Amino acid sequence: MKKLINAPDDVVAEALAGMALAHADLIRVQPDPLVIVRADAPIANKVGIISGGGSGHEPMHGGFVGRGMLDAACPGHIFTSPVPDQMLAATRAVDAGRGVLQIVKNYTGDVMNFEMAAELAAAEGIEVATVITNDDVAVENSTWTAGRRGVGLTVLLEKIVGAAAEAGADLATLTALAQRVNAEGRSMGMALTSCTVPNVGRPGFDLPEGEIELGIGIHGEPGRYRVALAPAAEIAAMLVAPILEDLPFQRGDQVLAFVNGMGGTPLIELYLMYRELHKLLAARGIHIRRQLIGNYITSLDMAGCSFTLLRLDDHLTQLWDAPVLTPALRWGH
Amino acid sequence: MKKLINAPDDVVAEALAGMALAHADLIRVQPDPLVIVRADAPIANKVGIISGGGSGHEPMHGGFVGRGMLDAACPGHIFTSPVPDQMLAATRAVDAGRGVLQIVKNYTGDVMNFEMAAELAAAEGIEVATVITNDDVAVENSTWTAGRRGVGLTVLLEKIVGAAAEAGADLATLTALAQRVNAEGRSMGMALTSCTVPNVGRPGFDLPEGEIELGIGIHGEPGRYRVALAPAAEIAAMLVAPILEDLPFQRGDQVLAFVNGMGGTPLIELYLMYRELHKLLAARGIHIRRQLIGNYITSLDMAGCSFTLLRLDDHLTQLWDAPVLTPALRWGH
Amino acid sequence: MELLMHITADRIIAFVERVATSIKAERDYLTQLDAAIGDADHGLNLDRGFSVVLTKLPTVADKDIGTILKAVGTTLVSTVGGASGPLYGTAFLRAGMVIGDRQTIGAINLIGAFEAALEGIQSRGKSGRGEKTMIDAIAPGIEAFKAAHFRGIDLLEALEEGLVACEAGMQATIPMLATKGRASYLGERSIGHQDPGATSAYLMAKALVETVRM
Amino acid sequence: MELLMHITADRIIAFVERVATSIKAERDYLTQLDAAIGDADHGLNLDRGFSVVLTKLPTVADKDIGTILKAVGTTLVSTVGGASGPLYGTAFLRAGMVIGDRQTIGAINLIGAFEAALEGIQSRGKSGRGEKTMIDAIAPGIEAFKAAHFRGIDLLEALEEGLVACEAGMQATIPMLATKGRASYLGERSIGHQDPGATSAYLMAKALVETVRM
Ligand SMILES: Nc1ncnc2c1ncn2[C@@H]1O[C@H](COP(=O)(O)OP(=O)(O)O)[C@@H](O)[C@H]1O
Ligand SMILES: Nc1ncnc2c1ncn2[C@@H]1O[C@H](COP(=O)(O)OP(=O)(O)O)[C@@H](O)[C@H]1O
Ligand SMILES: [Mg+2]
Ligand SMILES: [Mg+2]
Ligand SMILES: [Mg+2]
Ligand SMILES: [Mg+2]
Repeated sequence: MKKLINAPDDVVAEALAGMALAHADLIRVQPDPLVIVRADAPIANKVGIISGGGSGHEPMHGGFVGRGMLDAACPGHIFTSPVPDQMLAATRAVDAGRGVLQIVKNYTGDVMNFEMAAELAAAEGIEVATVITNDDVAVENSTWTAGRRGVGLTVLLEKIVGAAAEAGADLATLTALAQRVNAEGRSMGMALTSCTVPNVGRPGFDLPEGEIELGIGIHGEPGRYRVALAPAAEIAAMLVAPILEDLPFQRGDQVLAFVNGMGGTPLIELYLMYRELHKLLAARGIHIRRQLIGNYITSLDMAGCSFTLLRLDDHLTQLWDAPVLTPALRWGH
Repeated sequence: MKKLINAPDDVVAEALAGMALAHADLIRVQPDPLVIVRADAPIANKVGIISGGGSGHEPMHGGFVGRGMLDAACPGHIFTSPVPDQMLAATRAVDAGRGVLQIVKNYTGDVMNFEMAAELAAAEGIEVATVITNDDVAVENSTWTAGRRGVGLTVLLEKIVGAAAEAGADLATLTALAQRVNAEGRSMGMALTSCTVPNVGRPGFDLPEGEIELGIGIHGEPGRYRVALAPAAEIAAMLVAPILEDLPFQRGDQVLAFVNGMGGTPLIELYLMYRELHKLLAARGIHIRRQLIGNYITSLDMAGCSFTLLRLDDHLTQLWDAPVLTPALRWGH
Repeated sequence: MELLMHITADRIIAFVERVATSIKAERDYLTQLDAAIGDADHGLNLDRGFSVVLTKLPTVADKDIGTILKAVGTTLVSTVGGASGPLYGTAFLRAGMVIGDRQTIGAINLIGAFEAALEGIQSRGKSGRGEKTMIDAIAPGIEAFKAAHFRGIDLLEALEEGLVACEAGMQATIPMLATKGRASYLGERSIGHQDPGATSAYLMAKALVETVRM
Repeated sequence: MELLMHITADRIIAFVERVATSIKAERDYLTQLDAAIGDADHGLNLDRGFSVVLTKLPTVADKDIGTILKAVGTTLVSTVGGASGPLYGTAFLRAGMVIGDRQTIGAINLIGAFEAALEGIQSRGKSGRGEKTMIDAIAPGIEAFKAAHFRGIDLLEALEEGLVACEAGMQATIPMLATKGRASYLGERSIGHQDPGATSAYLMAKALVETVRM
C-alpha cells in the first residue's frame, strides 16, 4: 500500500485536522464526537441540514459544509457509517429551533445509525426529518436487497436542498424538496481499479488488466458485473443506458449531468467521458442544462467514474445556481 | 493500461471537446491550431495573458482560462509542448492592442516554441512579453541543467497576474509582477507511482512498492532521488526543507501554501499532507495566510503530491483574493 | 462436581473480555470475509468497539448483569458504526434490559436475554432468517439452546448444543443469496461467501461457551 | 559506373520519405529511449511531424531543393512540438535557406546546408557539444563528412564516413551527463542512457546515406 499517510488508524482524524486548518473561515471540526460544523452555526431562523457517512469519499461530505449547503457533516471511519453520538452532536450544533433535516445515503449502517440519532434528538425535543438517497440503478431489484444505494445524487441533493434552506424554507418544504430531487435523479458507476482501505493494506478486490467492474458502489465493494475493458464511448453507453431507462428520462428533458471521478481518475479522462455522455444524451434529445465534472464523491484511490443525471426544472435550476461557499463547491458569492 | 479513453491519439482532442461542451459560458475551443480561448476574448483595454504546455496536467492550463486568470491556453500533445502556431493563434485571439504576456514553464521545448511564436507575433506588430516560471527546487544546480523547471507556482502566478490584468495593469507592470511572483515562490514534488502516457501504454518508470521518487517534475520523468516509502510527516519534511532553504523563507513570513495532487492522489491524503505542512511551517514561525489544496497541476494518473510556497504581501494577497471565474478555480463572483 | 446452573456477573465480565480478545484475534479474518462481499471493515469495526468496551468494563465491574450488558451495548453503539454497531449494540442493550439488576442468571434468563437480543436485531435491521446475516447464526443457536434446555440438560451442555447449531448456521450462510446489508448489492455474486456478521456472532457464542466451561 | 557528384531534388524527396519511414519504424524505440531520461514522447513527436510532412511533400514535389527543405522545416515546427520540433524544424529551414532555389546540389552545398542546420540547432537550443543531445551525433558526423570530402573522395563514401562518425557520436552520448533538455533534470541519473535526439539524428543521417546509395 502506497499512500501519503502516517498510521492507518489516524488517517481520518489527521485529514480532518488538515481541513479544519485550511478552511477555518468556513468550517470548524468538533472532536469527540467528531463533527464538521459550519463556522457560523447555528444560523438563526434556518433549518439545519446535516449529512454524514463513512470517510474515504472526500470531498463528500465535509467539503460540502458551508454557506448554501450543509450545516454539519458526520464523518465515520473509512467506509464505516458514523455513530449516533456524532449525528446527535451535529443536530444539537446546528438546530436553531426550526428543526434539522438528515440527508442519509441508503446503506443499512447509515440508515440505522441516523435512525438511532433521530430517536435521541427527538427525545431532546429537536424536530428531525430524514431523507434517504437511493439513486444507484446498479442495484436492480430492491425487493431483494437493502434497497438501492445512495451515491452521486447525494452531492446534487445537498447543494439544492442547502440552497433552499439558506433561502428560509421550512423543514416540511425541505423534506419534500429532498424527496423530489431523490425521485428525479439516477446514477451508475464503474471501476477501472479497486481501492485500498488504509487499515486493510491491500485492494478490496482484484481487477485484472483487461477487466472493469460495472455497477460499483462507493465503498470499494465489487460491482454487479465484470466486463472487458472497453473504449470510453462503450463504457459511457453502459453507464447511461440503465440510468435513462430507469426513471425513465424522456426526449426533451433538461438535466443536470454529473460526471464524477472515483478519486484516482484524472480530470482529463472525466472531461473525455463528459463528451461521451453529452453525445449519448444529445442523440436521445435530452438537453444538459447544467453540469458538474470532477472528483466529488470518491472511493479513496479507486480509478473509475460515475454518471448521475438529475431532471431539472426552473426551480431546481435556480437552487443549483444559488450561491454556495464550501471547501469543495463555491460559486456565486 | 486502464484508462477512460478511446484511441490514445484522440485523448487530448476529445477531452478538450468535453471541456468546451461543459464550459461554453467561460471558454471556447478553437481547432487547428488548437487553442482554448476565454469566451469573451479579446477584452477591450486588457493585456492578454496566455499560457500553455503539454497536456496531461489538467486542469492546468485550460481549466484556468476565464475571467480573472488566463485569456487563452495552448494545449500540446500529452507532455509535449505546443507548437508556435498555437501560441500565435492564441496571441491573435486575445490581443486587444495592449499587448500579450506569455507565461511559460521552463522546459526547453516550451521555451523554444513560445520563443518562435513571440518572434512571429512581433513580426505581425503585436507586443509580446514572456515570463518563464522556474520554481522547482529539485533541480539543484542550474548551471548544469536547462535550469529549474516550472511547476506548481505557475498556477498561483497565473491567478495573481490574471487578477492584475483584469484590473487594467499594463504589459510592463504585469511582466514585472510575474517576475516577482516567480522570484518569491518555490516548489518540490514527489511520486508514489509513475504515470502512463496513453500512447506509450505502460508506466514511465518502475517504482516498487516500498519506494518513492523525490524531486519529480510533472512529466512522468523519474525524480532526483529514490528513497524508501515513509510516513506522511517525513515525506512532508523532505519536501519542505529544500523549499525553505532555497529562497530562503524566514520566520515571520506570510505565505500562500499550495498542496497539489499529481492526479491519482485523493483529497483525503492531500488534506493530511496539508496538516503536516502546516505543522512544519508553524514550527518555523512561518504563517500560512492563504492556501490551495487539490489536484491542479497533475501528471496524468500519477499518485503523489507537491508543495509550493509563495511569500505573500498585502498586494499579492489582494490579487489572490480577487474574483476568478474559470472551469477549475472560481470564487468571489 | 456440581452441575452448573448459574452465571454470575463476574463471569459476564469475563465473557465480554473473551469476546474482545477473540474479535481482536480474528479481526483480519472478519475483515477479509467482509472484503469479499462487503466493504472490508467488519473486523476493524468490532475490534474498535470492543477495545473501548474493555476500557469501560472497570466502571461496571461491581455492577449487576443488566448494567454491565447495557454498558457494553451503549459503548458498541457509540463506537462501532456501520451496520454491526447498531445491531450488536441494540442486542446487548435489549439483553441488559431484560436481565435487569440480577447478579446471577440461569438458563431461563439467558433464553429471555437471547430472544430480546435477537428481536432487537431484527427490528433494528428489518431483517429475518435466510437473508445471509448474523441472524442466520444467532437464531438457530438460540433455538438449539432452548430445545436442549427444555430437554433438561445442564446449562453448559445446552450452550454447547446451541454453539453447534450456531456454527452450522454460520456455515449455512455460504450458499445463501444476501438480501440485507451491503452484500445484497452483489446479487448472485454474494453466493459462495460466508457472512462476516454471522461469523462474528459465532465467535461471541463460542466465547460464551468457553467462559461458562472454565 | 559514373562517380556520384550530385543530388537532385527528387532524391531529396526520397530522402525525406525514407526519414519518415525510418522514424515510424523506430518510433517506439525512440520513445523508449526518451522514457529512460525524458518524458517518453520523442518517437511520437517525430512520427507525428514526419507523417504530416509526407502529406505535404506532393505540394513541393516539383519545386527546388530549398523550397522542399523549408516546407519540411515549417511542417516540423508546426506539428512536432517539444524540444525536437523547433530544433529539427529550424535545422531544415536553415538548410533550405542556404541551398535556395537549386535543383541539384553537390558536396559543397551539402556542407553549407549541414553547417547552417547545426548552427540553427545550437542557437535555438543554446547548446553545444558534450551536453548529451542530438548535437553530439550531428556535429562529429558533419566534421567527418567534411574531412572525407576534402580528402577528395566520392560523395557517397564521404557521407558514409560521416555516418560512421555520427553513429559513434550517438553512442558516445551514453556515458554523458546531460546538461540540456529534460534529461538534465535527472543529474547523475542521466548517465548510462543513449540520448533519443542523438538517435533520431543518426536515423536521419542513415536515411540520407541510403538514399544516395540507391
Ligand atoms: N439488516 C441487517 N440485519 C441483520 N444483520 C445485518 C443487516 N445488515 C447487515 N447485517 C450484518 O452486518 C454485517 C456487516 O457489518 P459491518 O461490516 O460491520 O457493517 P457495514 O456493512 O456497514 O460495513 C453483515 O455481515 C451482516 O451479518
Ligand atoms: N537545448 C537543446 N539543444 C539541442 N538538443 C536538445 C536540446 N534540448 C533537447 N534536445 C534534444 O531533444 C531531444 C528530446 O526531444 P523530444 O523528446 O521530442 O522533446 P521534449 O524533451 O520536449 O519531450 C533530446 O533527446 C535532445 O537530443
Ligand atoms: Mg462499513
Ligand atoms: Mg515532451
Ligand atoms: Mg462492512
Ligand atoms: Mg521527450
